[in-house]
Amino acid sequence: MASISEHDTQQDRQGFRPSMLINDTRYRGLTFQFIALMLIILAFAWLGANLMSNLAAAGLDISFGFLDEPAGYDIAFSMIDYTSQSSHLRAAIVGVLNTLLVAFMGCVTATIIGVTAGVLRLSKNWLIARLMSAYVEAFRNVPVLIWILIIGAVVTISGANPRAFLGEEAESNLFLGMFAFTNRGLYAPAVEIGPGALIVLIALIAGIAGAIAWRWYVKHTLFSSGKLLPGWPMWLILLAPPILAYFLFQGAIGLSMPDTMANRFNIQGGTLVGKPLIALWLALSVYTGAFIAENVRAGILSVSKGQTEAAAALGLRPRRVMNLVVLPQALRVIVPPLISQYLNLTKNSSLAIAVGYADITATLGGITLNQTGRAIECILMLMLFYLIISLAISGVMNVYNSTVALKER
Amino acid sequence: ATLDDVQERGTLNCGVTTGLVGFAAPNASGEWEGFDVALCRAVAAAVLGDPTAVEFVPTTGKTRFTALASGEIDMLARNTTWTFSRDNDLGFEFNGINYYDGQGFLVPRDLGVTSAMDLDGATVCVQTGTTTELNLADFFRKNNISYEPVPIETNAEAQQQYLAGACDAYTTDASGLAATRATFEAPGDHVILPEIISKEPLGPLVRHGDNEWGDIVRWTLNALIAAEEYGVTSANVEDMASAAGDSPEVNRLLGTEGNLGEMIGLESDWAVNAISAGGNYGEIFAQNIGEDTPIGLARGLNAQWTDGGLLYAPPFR
Amino acid sequence: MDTTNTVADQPKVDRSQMKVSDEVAVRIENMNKWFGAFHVLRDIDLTVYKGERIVICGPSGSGKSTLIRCINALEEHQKGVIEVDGTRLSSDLKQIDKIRSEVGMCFQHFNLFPHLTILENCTLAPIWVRKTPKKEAEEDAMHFLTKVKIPDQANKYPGQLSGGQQQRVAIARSLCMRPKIMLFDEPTSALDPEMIKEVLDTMIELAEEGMTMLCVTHEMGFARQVANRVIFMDQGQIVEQNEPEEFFQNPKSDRTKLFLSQILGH
Amino acid sequence: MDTTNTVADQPKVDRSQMKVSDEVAVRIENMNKWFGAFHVLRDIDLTVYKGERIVICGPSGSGKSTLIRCINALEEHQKGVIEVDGTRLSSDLKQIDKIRSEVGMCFQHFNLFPHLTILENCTLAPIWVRKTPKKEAEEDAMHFLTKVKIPDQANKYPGQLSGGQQQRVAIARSLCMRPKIMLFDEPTSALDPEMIKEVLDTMIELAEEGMTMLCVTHEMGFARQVANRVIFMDQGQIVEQNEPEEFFQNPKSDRTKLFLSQILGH
Amino acid sequence: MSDTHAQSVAYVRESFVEQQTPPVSETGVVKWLRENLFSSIPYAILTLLSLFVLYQILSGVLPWLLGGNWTASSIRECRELVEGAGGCFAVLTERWNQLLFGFSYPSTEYWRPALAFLLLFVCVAPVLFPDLPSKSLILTLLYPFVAYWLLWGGTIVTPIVGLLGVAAGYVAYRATINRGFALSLLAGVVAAVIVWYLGGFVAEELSGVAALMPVESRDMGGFMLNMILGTVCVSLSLPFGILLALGRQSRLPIIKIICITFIEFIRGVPLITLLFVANVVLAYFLPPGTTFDLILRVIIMITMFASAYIAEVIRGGLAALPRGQYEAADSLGLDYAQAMRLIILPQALKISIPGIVNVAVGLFKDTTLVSIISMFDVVGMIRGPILASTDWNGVYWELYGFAALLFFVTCYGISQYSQWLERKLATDHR
Ligand SMILES: Nc1ncnc2c1ncn2[C@@H]1O[C@H](COP(=O)(O)OP(=O)(O)OP(=O)(O)O)[C@@H](O)[C@H]1O
Ligand SMILES: Nc1ncnc2c1ncn2[C@@H]1O[C@H](COP(=O)(O)OP(=O)(O)OP(=O)(O)O)[C@@H](O)[C@H]1O
Ligand SMILES: [Mg+2]
Ligand SMILES: [Mg+2]
Repeated sequence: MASISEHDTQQDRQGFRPSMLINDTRYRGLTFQFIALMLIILAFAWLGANLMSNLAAAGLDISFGFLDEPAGYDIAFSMIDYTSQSSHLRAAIVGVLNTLLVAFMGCVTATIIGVTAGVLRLSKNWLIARLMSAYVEAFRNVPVLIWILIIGAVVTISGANPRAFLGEEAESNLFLGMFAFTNRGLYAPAVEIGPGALIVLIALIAGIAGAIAWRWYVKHTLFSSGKLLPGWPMWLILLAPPILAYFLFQGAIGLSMPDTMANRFNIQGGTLVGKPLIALWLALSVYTGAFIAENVRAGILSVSKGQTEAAAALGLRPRRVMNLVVLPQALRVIVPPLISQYLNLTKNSSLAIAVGYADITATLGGITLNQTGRAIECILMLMLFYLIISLAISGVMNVYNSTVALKER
Repeated sequence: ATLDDVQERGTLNCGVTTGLVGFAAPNASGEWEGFDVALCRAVAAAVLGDPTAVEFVPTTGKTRFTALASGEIDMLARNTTWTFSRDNDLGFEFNGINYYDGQGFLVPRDLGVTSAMDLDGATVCVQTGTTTELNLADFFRKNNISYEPVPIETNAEAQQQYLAGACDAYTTDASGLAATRATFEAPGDHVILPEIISKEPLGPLVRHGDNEWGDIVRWTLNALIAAEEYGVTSANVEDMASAAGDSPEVNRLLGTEGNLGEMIGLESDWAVNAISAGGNYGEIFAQNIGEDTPIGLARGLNAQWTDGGLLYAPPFR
Repeated sequence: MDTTNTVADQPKVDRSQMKVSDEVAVRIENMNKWFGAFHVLRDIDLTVYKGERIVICGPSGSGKSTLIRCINALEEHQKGVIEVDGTRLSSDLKQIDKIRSEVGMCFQHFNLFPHLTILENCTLAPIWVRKTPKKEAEEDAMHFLTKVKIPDQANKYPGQLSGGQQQRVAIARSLCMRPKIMLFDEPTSALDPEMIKEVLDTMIELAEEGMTMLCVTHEMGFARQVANRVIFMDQGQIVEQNEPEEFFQNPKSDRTKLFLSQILGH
Repeated sequence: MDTTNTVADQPKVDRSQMKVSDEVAVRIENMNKWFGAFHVLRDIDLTVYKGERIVICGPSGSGKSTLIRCINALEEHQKGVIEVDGTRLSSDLKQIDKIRSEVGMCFQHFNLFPHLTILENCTLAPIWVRKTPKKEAEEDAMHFLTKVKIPDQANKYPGQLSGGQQQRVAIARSLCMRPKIMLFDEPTSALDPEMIKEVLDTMIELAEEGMTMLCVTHEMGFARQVANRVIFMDQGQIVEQNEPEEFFQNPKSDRTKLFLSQILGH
Repeated sequence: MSDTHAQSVAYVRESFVEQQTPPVSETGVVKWLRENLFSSIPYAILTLLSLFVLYQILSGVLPWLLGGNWTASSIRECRELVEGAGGCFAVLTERWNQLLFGFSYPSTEYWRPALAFLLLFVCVAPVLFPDLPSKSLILTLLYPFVAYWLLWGGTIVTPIVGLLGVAAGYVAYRATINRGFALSLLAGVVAAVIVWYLGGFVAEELSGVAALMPVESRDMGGFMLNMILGTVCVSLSLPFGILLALGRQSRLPIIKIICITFIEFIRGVPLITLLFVANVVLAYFLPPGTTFDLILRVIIMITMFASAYIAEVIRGGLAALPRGQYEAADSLGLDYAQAMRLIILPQALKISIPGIVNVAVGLFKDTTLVSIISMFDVVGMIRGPILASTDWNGVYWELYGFAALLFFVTCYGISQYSQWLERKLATDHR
């Protein structure tokens, strides 16, 4: 159908008639759009007017001044300095960081779980395939909130009480003298940076760089001289330098062990990965993992049998077929839904408060909202935050999609 | 005005908590009961003459204020602490205090803790969205000791965490602690620490700007308190209201003398209805949270001023 | 549609150039294959000599594709012997590898790798299977791409090429592995008429160079012109085989007659 | 591919029956069209008289489809005049509607509506556009379905028909709107060879009845037999037009010659 | 010809080989085990490992399940009876009605939601199974009215008036359809509204006719609430989703932008924030004095949420249709509304059904989030009244397990159906 044209020169010499507003393809669209715009503006005006009169009636106003006031509450887990005297804004930032942290960790593990389960679900091993199907179906068909609650409870009962580790005659000892898994979270040594730390760090980076270089070199020799070198030296190159450096520069990186003597309630010192974080992280990972497993499976199945056959007919071995032909193609199918699963995971992390994790919904949209009563402001900011995240993620997705899009005629 | 709305509607919309045994919770057959619920019923009885004409609207810490501000509920009777900012900044009107509370700590007995000062380094479960969180932060800051807060949404989950040992102590209003402990398998294994770290005057509240309605709620509460003081109970209120007695104060209260009811726009027997709905303050207390109930709260601060408590109803004249 | 005209217009292919040796390239003996309970290939006996150009035809579902896929071990046969260039096909991976690197295959739907450029498609197997250095593999690939007349498309992606071009790339890709035998499974049936010719031309050229070819096709013009044997299959069996002239002019079996009348007649 | 044989086998079409009147059916004057910055159609001038059968041919991408889609207002042209049966194409919806109800169109891929039965396909437009009562529309549809020789398929769904049958249904569907002009865009090119004939036959019949037809096709047999004018397009322009005999035997332009050699030659 | 091998040429088969049975090589259990469980050493290890995990899980869960108690009246009594081994499933028996219907639905009326639930299956079937005669779609059309009457009670006149309104609207629409789509749509809406308006009085007059005990929305609870929210919101979101999808495909930039903004906004925020809006701020945006039900506000928000997702699914369906369908419709002279209604949407919707079902499943699961805004759906019942009660305080696994099972059965059923449908559509796309 025709639309408004730019080149039009001679079609319309006759004058304008009102009926053309509906009958003429050039004006029809404008008419409809105008009506739609008016309706939208009216709707917003109506909502706005209601808001104003309601606020006026209740003697309230919209202001973000409360963000500067001291929050007054403590947050158990924060990645930046925070005390109850910090402002509501800072509390919100703590929440943002916590959301991002759990979302990031969740995405990483969910991917690992999902890819493993998805691949295993296609395996020829009947039992494994069935188990993986059971896992996928169980998690996909039960609400995430119930899973978060159940997994929160599981984590709570499966850890020991930290008191069991405390005192002179403790009932349990730290695992390797360093780790304790309790119902309050995982106690682990904290890293303390000593004088030689930089060197160890450099060695670590060198190891990584070396490993990458080895992979490149393997490929290069294959391409240049047709010799295929083994892959295992990569691990040697990766691990040797940092380990050597660590032992050569004793005390470069110290570990501060969890202390079981300091206090009658809790293990002190070290780092504590809190139970709420663990529970939420776990719940989101396995839940989203089930969805990712389906995506992975669909992605692999989407590569047509013809591709595998063609590769096999060329003499490629099954593993090479997987790496060179199937995976690169499957990834194009897998990645877009994978990214929207990441988005879902991030959005689902807003249920954090169900296990007591202080994410943005719990701080800004929960405690701050309660304490200040600034519902409109808080929820507006909350939505804005999630909106920004999701726009950012879908931006990344669009970029990815356009870079990997198969070239077509 | 709210009064007209309520009368026209024929029911009172009363905001309560989503479930705190003893204060407001649906029982096994689905009826709401509890200390706060009784106040709602009393107001309904006073206004509509029917204590069952109440629609209970469960609210969370988050939603209670909006529900009230937007007119979804006519009054909020949900152990809400009367604070300066709520009264002024949020634009509400507190209509008195039906329970004088304070925040306390519940700890397992075998922990050997006897004072809140001993809780340095402890993990503390706290229900989010209440003043408790703020008091807790203030208390530890003031005493310069550290703690780990575990924010929890519902009382039931807090209890689960506490019992599973995920936190060393559970803090909320002392009344709530008692109510919670009452549901434990072995309540004796847990102690409520002596420190009360805050003042928590709990009371009903209504929207700013409708003083007539506010007065009705305020004076219904006062009527219940006064009734206890004057010995009017649900058992004898009918008798006493049938004819004017010797106490002019009681007569005015029960409408056999004067026109107090008219002054607040209600029938003259408004207080009679309110009292017969669930009894006077003492009866309500005893029935829902008193020492003979599983909650087992002593009157303490909530005794009549004549008994050394803080309850002091202004005169009915 | 009749395509005899198509080829007739061309300068005659010089058949004398295409020599057939006495060495056996493929030997199939009493081969049987089942899909589940379905007996697809029944008692197949077939010997292909080096340099032969064999066209296989037959109604749909008669097992033509399955037969040539068995030769390449893309399908497993359950009974009988398949020997390619002296190597007997068994479940031994090494032997399968050996056979696959000697047998090239072109599919109906080309099956180019859409994520790789034309050049990469052609060099992938030489590099990873033959371990040819990349440079060499690329030169080689360009050689064969030139041969199929699309050297200038080397850096495009398959999706950017027409069907005929894609099929020619597929042929070049197989040739890069220097196969001794080429299998074609209806290489032109997914193509538009204009493109059929360019692919057939490429195949004719290949035949002229003496490549041993087994080709499932319904292009009877091609069969007449290039094949030295036409095999007719029906219901999993080889029903008739003969030189093309004889096959087309004097089909012996009734089924063959019926089939030929259908395919040439309309 | 050459299909002269196909039609040659038929009894000769009686051309004398097909009369061309003096009335103008379609008038295109100095028409230009751009896709973005790409100039697809350049200064097209074409007058079609009632009863004419015009075949348009030309290399792929030369703008044949675009030209006939412009006539039907499926594409908008940016310059020049298109007049169908006296109605000038403008952006006025009423006029577009009028023209579309007078012009029938058949596509390469039939574009039948797969969720409707054959009969429903045919009655849809008469009922909703022409507001014909359903009963009448169905009788009408059966009439045309009989004409294209598939009345017995009326209650099947398009997916259950062969390609040739589908294309004939598509023709019948257009006819149900009693168009004055029929446009065909490569009606046979998506069909298997066996089915081309049945569709061409239908079209020939239509031509014999005096329908004005514009047909993009590469079926040169059809062009020779039916068309009274053949138009050759290249790069968005009409390069040559002539009577079929002349056009095929004495092409004037070099491009035409080249094209004809390609299309008839292989 | 010299270049052929005489001996190999000119072969004609005389006797044809019949179908033979496959060689009886290795069939049976041993072969199955070897192929499916122990085909290689890593696989064998994996098999053993998963057997071990399976054993661990079963040995933990089975005694708990089998040794459970179903009759005790409180957790204390139950704990004594099971002695630590089994689960306290007694909570399910005792609170069964509350879990399913919430705590304030009148207990004498439980048959109503149960019946509505059963009818749901009967009446949705015509939509779900394309093979059923299309006449049975009438059942589906009637269902909302019947279900409304059953669940909310009141006089039957109300739903009948509703139905009459729809019927009147349809008649008016059909009668004027020749005047153009927009006009006839308007006529339909006007007719429906008139009937509803007049019917309102009638319904008030006849409020006693065939009246069921009226039940307030806020008394809906338990799993019933999840079902209500799920079905109502999905059905409502379909038309909105279609409009949004069409809007998003539109060539009119402003309409397109409006639709994209709406869709992307809704999809960008978690449902829980929308529920907060329903619960906490929506009231500020409505005219002073309108207090509408929380459940209604929640339905509005969830419907908005679902429409955005359904719009995306339908957009996929629209995009999957070949352009030829649009062009064929255009060239036959159908206008936009006709082309959409008669040609495009029927096909696009059919393609989209599996996607829509997926959205529906997701949405149904998400209805549990209403528990966070103090509504007593099944999770809300558990987290609120049941766990808070003195009797059952501390029974987590049994309750959450039960809720999980409820959802699993429903959602798994639906998703199996959608897979079945997907396969069916894949094979018989005619
Ligand atoms: N993987 C498979 N599993 C089961 N049956 C199969 C499989 N592949 C093919 N078949 C069946 O085997 C028979 C022969 O198939 P094949 O593809 O070899 O036929 P064809 O002669 O190549 O036919 P066409 O000309 O259609 O390609 C057919 O009936 C087919 O349905
Ligand atoms: N919608 C479109 N947008 C942009 N370019 C287009 C569009 N449709 C067609 N074109 C271009 O316009 C030119 C003419 O296309 P058209 O389809 O008319 O060619 P044709 O002569 O019908 O070719 P064919 O024989 O392949 O059908 C081509 O270069 C094509 O790429
Ligand atoms: Mg085949
Ligand atoms: Mg074209």
